[in-house]
Amino acid sequence: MSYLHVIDKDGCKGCGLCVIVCPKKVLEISEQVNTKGYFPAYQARPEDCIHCAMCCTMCPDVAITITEVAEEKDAPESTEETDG
Amino acid sequence: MGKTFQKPEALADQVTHYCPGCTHGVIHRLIAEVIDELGIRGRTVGVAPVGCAVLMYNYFTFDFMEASHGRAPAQATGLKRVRPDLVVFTYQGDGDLASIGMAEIVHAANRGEKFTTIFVNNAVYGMTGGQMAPTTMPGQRTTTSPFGRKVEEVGMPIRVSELLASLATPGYITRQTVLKPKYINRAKKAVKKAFQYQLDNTCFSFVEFVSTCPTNWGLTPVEAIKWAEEKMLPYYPLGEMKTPEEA
Amino acid sequence: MGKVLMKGNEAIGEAAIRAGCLNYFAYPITPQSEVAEYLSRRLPEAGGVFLQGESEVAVSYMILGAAAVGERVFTTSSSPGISLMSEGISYMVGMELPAVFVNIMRGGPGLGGILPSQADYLQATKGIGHGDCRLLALAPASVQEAAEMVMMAFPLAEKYKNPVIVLGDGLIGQMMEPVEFPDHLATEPPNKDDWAVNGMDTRNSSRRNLLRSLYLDPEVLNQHNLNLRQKYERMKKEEIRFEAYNTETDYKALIVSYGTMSRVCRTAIDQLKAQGLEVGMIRPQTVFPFPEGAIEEAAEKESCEAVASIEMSMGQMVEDVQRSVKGKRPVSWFGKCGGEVPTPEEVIEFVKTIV
Amino acid sequence: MKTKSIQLEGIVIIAGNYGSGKTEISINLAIDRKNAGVAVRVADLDLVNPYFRTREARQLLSKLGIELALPPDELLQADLPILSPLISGMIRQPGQLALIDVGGDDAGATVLATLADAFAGRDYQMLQVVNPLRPNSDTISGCLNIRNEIEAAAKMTISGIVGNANLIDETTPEDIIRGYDFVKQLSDESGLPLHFITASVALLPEINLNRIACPVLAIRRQLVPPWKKADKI
Repeated sequence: MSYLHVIDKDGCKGCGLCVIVCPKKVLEISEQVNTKGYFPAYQARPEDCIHCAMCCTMCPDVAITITEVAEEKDAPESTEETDG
Repeated sequence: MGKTFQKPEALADQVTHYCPGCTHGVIHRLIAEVIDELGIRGRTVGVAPVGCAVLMYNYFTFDFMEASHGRAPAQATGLKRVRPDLVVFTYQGDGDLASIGMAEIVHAANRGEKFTTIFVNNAVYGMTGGQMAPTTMPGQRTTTSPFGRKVEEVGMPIRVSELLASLATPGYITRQTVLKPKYINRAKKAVKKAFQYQLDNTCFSFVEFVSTCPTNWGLTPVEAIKWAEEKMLPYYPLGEMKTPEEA
Repeated sequence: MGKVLMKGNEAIGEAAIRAGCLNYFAYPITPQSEVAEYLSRRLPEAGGVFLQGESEVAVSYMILGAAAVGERVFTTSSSPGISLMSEGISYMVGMELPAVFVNIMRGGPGLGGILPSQADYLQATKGIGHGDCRLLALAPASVQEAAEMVMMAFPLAEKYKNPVIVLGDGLIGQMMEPVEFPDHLATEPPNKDDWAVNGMDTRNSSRRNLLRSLYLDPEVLNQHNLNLRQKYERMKKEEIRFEAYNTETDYKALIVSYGTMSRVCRTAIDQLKAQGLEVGMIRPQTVFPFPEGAIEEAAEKESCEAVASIEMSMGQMVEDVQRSVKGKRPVSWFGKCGGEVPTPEEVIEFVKTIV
Repeated sequence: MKTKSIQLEGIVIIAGNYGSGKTEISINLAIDRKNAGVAVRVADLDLVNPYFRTREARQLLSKLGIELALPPDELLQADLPILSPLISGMIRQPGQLALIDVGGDDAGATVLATLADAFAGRDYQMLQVVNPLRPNSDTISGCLNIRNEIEAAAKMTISGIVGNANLIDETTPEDIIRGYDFVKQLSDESGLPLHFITASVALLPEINLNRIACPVLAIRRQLVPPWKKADKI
């Protein structure tokens, strides 16, 4: 089973609450602004992500989703939509 | 062990107007998840308050209406009395519920109205610009208590859950928070329980949330979480104040 | 059911039930508490909802909530209570919700007294709530008419998606008169599925409904108010009701009077006729919209020398009468507002001073 | 033909449902008995109605020499349940005839229970006024139900019936006869004596009094709206 962790870059307000709750310190705040003017969170170290969904649980903006993907090849497993 | 996580159907695909780090968004999501899980979206009516959540109806995908400041419990009473088959909840902040609407919430709870109230307590008026609320902490600075809340002048903050729990009418009264994931998971269970009591026509149900307001508190979102945990939680203890089974 | 003897307040309660309204929320206040007492027994047996709220403020929102799901609902109160309800009324106008409010007026300002008065005229017709807020206002002059107007108020409220107020004075509520209810009354409320927040399942729809009065965009709010204004203008075209009395004669004076006061004026007109002085009367049955055209026309009659607004208030309706007469005849005011209803003799004496 | 004379003495409580006509009857009965040479006292014990109470006729009654127990003048129009001490005094010393006009329904009769000490050990009669043209008292069972509610609230017993069929100005002679038959039946079924019925002075000549076995109290209406004149006494 593999999972797709996506941060909706333009839905993120960069509050940083996901960053502090991540048990694996995967997330950081980007230096690049999104279309709303916020600096969104991104997965700085996606390879450490254990898909525990702590970040999703904490995010006040439902900007982080994790979906299950078919386990064919190497599914893109990180923040394609962000600038990470 | 991985988990999936997606936006609930009851939540609209909208970016909220809330400030970064505002926990309204988390509480909204919990309500939406519970409504999805209980399969009640088609018969739920939300009553939005006056306050920061005044536009919350934009963020849900079921019937909604506004209330005027503090009157949501009276409005929900009217809705629920004439259509007991609907699932009705009010969503109110501390200025709305604990100040201007204190009479309405106390009487609705005391009548045992079969609706659910979500009470978001962040110790300050958000919408009108950071004024002192009935729940503002002693010494806390606000735009109308620039030298800090003076207890000798305006009394101690009101603990609404304890106050409502003192009513003899059976009810479900609990205080929760969403400051950290561990609290959030517990809070969701409480919200679900509250709606379940309504569905079973058991009692009035009330979930208070100790929440944050980074913008009006003048703190970063992360600092605000810390402040709420350190300053508010000792005064506003979490847990069930009352269940209908006790009565 | 033939004629029965009923107190105005009882007839109002019964009329609502017969109009198909089975939802009533109220807060006690003299001189209309009998409505609540009557309905607290009658509604449970009719399978309806009766609830005594904690205040008139709360009651106005219980009404709003019940109206929001598309159910017929009404309340009754008296002057100070209506002031408290005016907040909810404004929200209902803003949200375009139908409901019926009955004001059995007592003396004011403040607590005033408990005896009859018509001093809430301006409040009902011009200033019921904040914002551009108007209500269709029906003014009964007998127990029978009070019952009929309560019954017609529900379809009118639904037609305009706007609250309707029935403006009675204390005497209308307290006196006993024979009343007969028409056999078939309850009309089906129109389909409300395009606006009521009655749950998507109820409507079998995937589209959710939203009720609000908040419009932050000034253009949108302006348009909303223009729409409301159009409704008020339509009321003026379609809903004006009045009764003319003794206007077929060559009257020398024209009285404009409504409610209880008009009953006294009627007696005065009969007595003046016996004394050889003809006086006509226009009795507004709707005080908003106001029968200005009828009053103007009646005032223009050649024999008519003067117009008088006779009211149990200190000169409120007289402003509308002056506006209607457009300076074509002198308009004067006579009235009392302490709870004592002017007597026919006092009216006669006054009329003689203006002709 | 002359109607039979009403026989009532001591404490007489006039009770009944809202709007049954208790006050108009109290006033007219007081005058009728006074004219018959009886010393009459009247107590206004209506604490539930704001308008149309015995106190509205206070000038007329005092002019006729009828003693009144009312709240103090300055509180006559108050929306307050004022229980004058004169009333318990009147119960303790009723004289020849003391009429007590209570408010309507069980709500109006509740105040009698407060006066239990004054009533203790004293004889009284409590009459239920019935207007069959009122909702709730248009059936025998409705009247018996009202009787039970009043008795429970007052903690006292109803001892007789007064028939008061009327639609005010729209009353017809047939209404009076039908109303009489109704209260007669109520009397038969309840075992309570029918003390008298009423008819307005204007209607009396049109009524076949041979048809009526009980006394008929002629009503000269005193509680009228401001656009009407009270009947001359």
